[in-house]
Amino acid sequence: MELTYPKEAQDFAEQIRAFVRAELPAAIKQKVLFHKRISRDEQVFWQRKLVEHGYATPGWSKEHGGPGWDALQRHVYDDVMSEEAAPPAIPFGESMIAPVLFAVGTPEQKAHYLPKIRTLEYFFCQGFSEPGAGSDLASLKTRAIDKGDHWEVNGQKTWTSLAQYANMIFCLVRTDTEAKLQEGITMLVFPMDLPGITVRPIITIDGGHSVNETFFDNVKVPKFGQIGEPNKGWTYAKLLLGHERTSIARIGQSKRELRHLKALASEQESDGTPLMEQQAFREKVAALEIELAALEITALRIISTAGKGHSPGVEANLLKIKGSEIQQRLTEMMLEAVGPYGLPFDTNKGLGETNLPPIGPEEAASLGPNYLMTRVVSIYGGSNEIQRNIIAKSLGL
Amino acid sequence: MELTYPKEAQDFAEQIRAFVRAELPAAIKQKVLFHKRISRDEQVFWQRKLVEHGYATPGWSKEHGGPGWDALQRHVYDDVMSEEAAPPAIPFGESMIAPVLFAVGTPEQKAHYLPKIRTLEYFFCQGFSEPGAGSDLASLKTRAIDKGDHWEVNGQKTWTSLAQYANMIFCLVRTDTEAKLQEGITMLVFPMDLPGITVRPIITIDGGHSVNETFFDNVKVPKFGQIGEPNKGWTYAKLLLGHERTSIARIGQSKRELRHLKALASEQESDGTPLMEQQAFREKVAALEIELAALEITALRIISTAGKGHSPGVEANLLKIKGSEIQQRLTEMMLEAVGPYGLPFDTNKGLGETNLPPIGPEEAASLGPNYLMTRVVSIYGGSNEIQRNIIAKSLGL
Amino acid sequence: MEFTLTDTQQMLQDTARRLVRDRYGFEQRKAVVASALGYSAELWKEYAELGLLGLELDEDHGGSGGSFEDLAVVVEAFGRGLVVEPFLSTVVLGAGLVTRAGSAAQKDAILPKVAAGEMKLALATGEPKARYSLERIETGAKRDGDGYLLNGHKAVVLGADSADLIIASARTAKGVSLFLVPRDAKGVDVRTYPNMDDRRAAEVTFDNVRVGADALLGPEDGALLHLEAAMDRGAAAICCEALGTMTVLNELTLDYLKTRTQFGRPIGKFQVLQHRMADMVIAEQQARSMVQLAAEHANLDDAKRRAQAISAAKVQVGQSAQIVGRGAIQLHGGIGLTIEFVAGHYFRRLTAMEMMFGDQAYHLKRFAA
Amino acid sequence: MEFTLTDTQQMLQDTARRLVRDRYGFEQRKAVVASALGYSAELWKEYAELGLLGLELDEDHGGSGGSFEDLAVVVEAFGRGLVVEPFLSTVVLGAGLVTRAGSAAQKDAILPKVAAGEMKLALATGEPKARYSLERIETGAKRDGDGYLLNGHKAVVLGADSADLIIASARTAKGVSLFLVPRDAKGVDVRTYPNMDDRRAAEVTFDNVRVGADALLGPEDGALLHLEAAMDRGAAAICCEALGTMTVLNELTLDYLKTRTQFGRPIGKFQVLQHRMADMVIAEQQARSMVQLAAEHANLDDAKRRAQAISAAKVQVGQSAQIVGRGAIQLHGGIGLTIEFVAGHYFRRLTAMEMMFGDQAYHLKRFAA
Repeated sequence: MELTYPKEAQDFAEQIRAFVRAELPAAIKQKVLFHKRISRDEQVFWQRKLVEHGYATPGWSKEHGGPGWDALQRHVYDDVMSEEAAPPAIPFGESMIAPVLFAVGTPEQKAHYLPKIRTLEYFFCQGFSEPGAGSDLASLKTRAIDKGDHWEVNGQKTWTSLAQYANMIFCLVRTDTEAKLQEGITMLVFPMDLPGITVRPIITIDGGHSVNETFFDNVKVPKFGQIGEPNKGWTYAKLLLGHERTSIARIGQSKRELRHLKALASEQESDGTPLMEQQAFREKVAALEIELAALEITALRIISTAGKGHSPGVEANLLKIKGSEIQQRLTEMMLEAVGPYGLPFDTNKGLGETNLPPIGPEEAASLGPNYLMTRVVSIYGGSNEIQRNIIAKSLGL
Repeated sequence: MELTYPKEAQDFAEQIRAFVRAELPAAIKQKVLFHKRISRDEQVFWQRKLVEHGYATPGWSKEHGGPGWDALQRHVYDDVMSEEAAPPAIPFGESMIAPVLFAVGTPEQKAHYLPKIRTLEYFFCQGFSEPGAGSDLASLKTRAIDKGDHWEVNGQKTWTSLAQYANMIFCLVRTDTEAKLQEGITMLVFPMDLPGITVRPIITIDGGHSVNETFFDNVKVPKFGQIGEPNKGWTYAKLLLGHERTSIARIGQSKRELRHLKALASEQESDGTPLMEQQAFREKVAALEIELAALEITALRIISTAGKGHSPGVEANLLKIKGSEIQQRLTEMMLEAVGPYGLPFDTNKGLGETNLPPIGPEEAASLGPNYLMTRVVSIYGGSNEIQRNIIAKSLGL
Repeated sequence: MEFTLTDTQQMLQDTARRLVRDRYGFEQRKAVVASALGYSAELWKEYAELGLLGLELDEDHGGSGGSFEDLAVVVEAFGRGLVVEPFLSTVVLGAGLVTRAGSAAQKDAILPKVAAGEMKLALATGEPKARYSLERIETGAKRDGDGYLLNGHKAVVLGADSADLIIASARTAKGVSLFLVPRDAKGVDVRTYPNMDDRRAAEVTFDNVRVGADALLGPEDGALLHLEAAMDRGAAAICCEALGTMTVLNELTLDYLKTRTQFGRPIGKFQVLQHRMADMVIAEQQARSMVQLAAEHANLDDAKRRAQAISAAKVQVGQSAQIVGRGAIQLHGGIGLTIEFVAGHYFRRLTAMEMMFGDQAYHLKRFAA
Repeated sequence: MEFTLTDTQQMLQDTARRLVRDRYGFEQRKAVVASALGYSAELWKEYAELGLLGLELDEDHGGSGGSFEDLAVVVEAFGRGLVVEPFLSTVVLGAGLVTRAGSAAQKDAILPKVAAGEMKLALATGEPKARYSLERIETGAKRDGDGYLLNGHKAVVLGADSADLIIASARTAKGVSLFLVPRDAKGVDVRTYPNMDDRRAAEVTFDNVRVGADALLGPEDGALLHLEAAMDRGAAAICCEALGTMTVLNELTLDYLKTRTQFGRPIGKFQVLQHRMADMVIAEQQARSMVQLAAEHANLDDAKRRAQAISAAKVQVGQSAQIVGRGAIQLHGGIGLTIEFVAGHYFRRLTAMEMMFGDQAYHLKRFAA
């Protein structure tokens, strides 16, 4: 079911739609639709297009070089972009470190970083998790010692997404080992080509390479890269993760995937009729569609009542939990839809690296890997268990 | 689906079936089928029949006056009794306090209590829970003080099922207030007509009266009623609750209810065809049937491998958890099956106390109350949360 | 979509909530339910005086010309208090149907009295074999001179006990028609009983009940569209009401988790219970969103879009009500199942609402159609 | 039902488990999977020597006349080690079908070689549009002199890469028939790929493949009953295998909960994770029960009762596999999704098994039919 937007929002949507349809190369669109990996070049290419037409960094105010849209416009933007299968923006720069810079960056830092983030000249990755610090992020051990004009960093980060593409990283590092865990952490930003940084790929069970281990061996980080005050990094990280949780619901993407699922199930035959005509499957899709509609309205409701005394904490956690559950259910049902053709697992094909003809329906190739990797959405960005802990806490439990 | 028993077990089943069909009055059978309350007189009548034909106290060894059946026979007995809608035995005497007496009762206690339990001349109720001691049973406060030839009991029990029918109670009472919680508890057995005992009904949201509050005001309990050693009551209670948990799965009952559900759904029309012919409903029933079959085989498996080094703890908890979940799903679906006729809530009708013609299909009247009260099966006998805690503990977590 | 209350709505909410708080305490409600009438005539008069009964009606008919969204605010508040007065049958179903399908004369005769609290209505559509269908009915209306003769059995008719006028659906020559039947007409039998949620309903039988030509409400043979609209309004109202009910039940449960102690601490300190409570709050939020959708679509003329929105809402609200209702009972333990404690009554109403105007299976099928 | 292992079964279990433990470690398996062949020819020879390939076959054909329950014990152990050798395609499907439908000559020609590890088989039934149906196939076999000409496309044929002989279903004049097609026959094309669980499968196309009259396996036009029996055996074997896989995955997860620390304690101290683990163990136990049922019914001649038992088992095992698989990944966190850690491989196999021989939806519908 489609929700109706107010007239102005509809016009806005049409304007964005027209832009994407005119500018997005079919090959990139196809990759997004078929869950294939977008290359660094393609990502940068698209970002430049967005910049050129004033559609980049939708969450940024005009002051920082963004379009200064309100929350509904941002929602509509995300909705249309997802519907049209534009590559999702890389969040690390524009949606994660940028808001921290807005809040506590120096004028010099803002002037230096923000324009380059906007164009993706600075392609960021995130250095938070460590082998021993997952859900318990505050127990991180990567150490930074104040050397006057620079911080000397030693340690190891893990799950650094797209570190192989990135030329910049923001990191949480321990700068005070005496203080309480949360109070001895500093946030640093620095280039990935500093001497002493090593990136080692982590291959995941979909056969893909999107995460890495990142090692720091006496890396000298100039003081310019220190964000806000030393030992306040935990506060900044919470600010940043709050941002991640709302966008992580991926409502627009799920709406696109739902359409994709319906199309797929209409093409697949089961007992001589399209799978989509089978009552049991149809009702499973319907149940999911209803839950997604409820989530979208919830998101719109949060947008509309933000700052009116409601508790945005619980609501952001809710979006993360339900959003991730819906994403997972969609991948489950898409895999179910293709039946035995979900089995072939030519990891090269799945990731769009070769040009052999597909095995089975073209859409099928990526659905297995996609199902497997989408288990991560209830783990990353604060696991769903952590999200429920937070909700319980804000309920006073 | 029906599982097949070995030949001897089949013969055994037929023998029991023939007995029940010959002896069980239609009016009582109808009450069981329609979830109506069995009166005290009916319960006693049926128990006497069982005694007369050698079918009473199926879990008791010959030594104690029982039939001395093996575990498979007991399973078959329960299966057939449930299928034929015989009234379930009152567990408090024969399945709860009796096993404790077997284990730690004096010869005099056994000689006195067991025969009367067997005939239901002693109709027991259970005095465990207290207003402040539910899941945390060990925190119970009902106090008993040693007065030489008797214990003097003061305090309050709650959720005393069928106390209004009972003439005997077994109780956990605190006899040492200095010791650790679990180590200051004693188990007592005594008549309900002792001076100082007051029973106050608790009416539940089905409109029924099956539980009570029981108050003790200077009740003098003769020492003969003390079970085992003083301050060891907790150990005996655990033994007793372990027995409850396996029978609490109510597999036979659920099998009967599943048949009932199918019959009901075959009579109910939806869009001009029987509800049972609607694919969605049919598959929901099928899913439940499969889960129940799995549970029955699990129970048979536990029976067959008992004492062979497996951990019966986890398995009893499993039976309780899945058994109660299945019971609840059955009541949900039966209520769903009758549609709007689940709404009328004439509590008199629901409990079989009047003789007015029913509103809607006769089966419908009890389904609302039955749904509501069956929520209790995941609460009582150690809530399902407690059961999972126990499983986790036995897994070493 | 509009997520903030208008000034009128804010006022209505304050009024209705205050009323529920002051006049619908546990003991007060118990007395009302136990009374011979089964509802409070006094409160009904107050609802009229406060303008709640005519909220949606034209000013010409003694109403204030409000929207369904205005009504929704009141119904949600009523859900918070488990109000038992026949608001749903009279205002949402009955008056809504007369407004939509009635002739000018019928409107003039009925609506001002409804607004003034002087007439109560009931809608009799269900039948023993109809389940949730509006079409599969056997009650018949035969032409009889210039009037009709009605025969049949209507099942679980909400508010029939208190209604002055029953709107009954019946088969006519080529379809289904609606008739206004005075409750005291000859041949009308009303067997009253309480529903699970303490509201009253009845089995209504028509035995050669004669009504005049002016009893026909809307076109002969053409009632189905109107009936569908009425049932969608009913389902939407139930969604609003369920939201109020589950909100309070969540409050009760949260409070219980904080105050009940076991193992030396509030049970709300146990992580498993915390997460279950979190899921109950999420369920409430998801329901709230769909209630919004339902309220906006309840009076829509586009039957297809309306049906989709209402069915989606009823499925989500039903789902949420189960998560909240069953969760609340589990977290309360035994106390939640006793008649002397408030939570069980909220659970009963949520359970009842699932069976009203189509259950989840019905609406999921309708949505997917 | 028989819940205790016979002496033979106990011995088989010991043998198979020891083999898996000693020869199928994580690194050993990785090497096998990465090899050109995609399985270990050496191990295949060992299976033959240990009598595992001929377990169910007559002694006349080099087997030991065991039951499906004997086989089940081996397959479960293979599931514990994620064994990739084409046991399922050769022994369970291929040899099972030849035993059931083959002529004496065919049995003599094929079965002793299978038992000796000298011949591998594959069953080609699925097609691009067939989904899980055995009937809705388009591959055709036309009479051609005293033989047949085969044309068509078989999808996701397990073990076709390694098979010497492919048993293919094809439409004949009045029904479906089975044919023995040498993999190297002219016109046979085999495009091999790994499945999600590292076992290999292939798209097999027949382009005017000529086979003789002796290639017909079982009656012309009458293969469906045999095919159904074979697929039920396959589904039953998958259930056994999944049980082994989920048992180990539960062991891995339990171990992880005890050793991984966060917030200063093992994560297994968190109640929510404890309860999830409890549910995973319950799911394993429920699966174990249904595997028993499936193994007992796998070779039953009564097709209706067999189908019911197998479908019930496949639904329960599928359900359990999802609870265990998804739970294991969630409890492991990111590490469970990396290729260098063992848990993710178990998850992949459980995921793959859902899609083999009918998924839950397929079997639930079949059970309810």
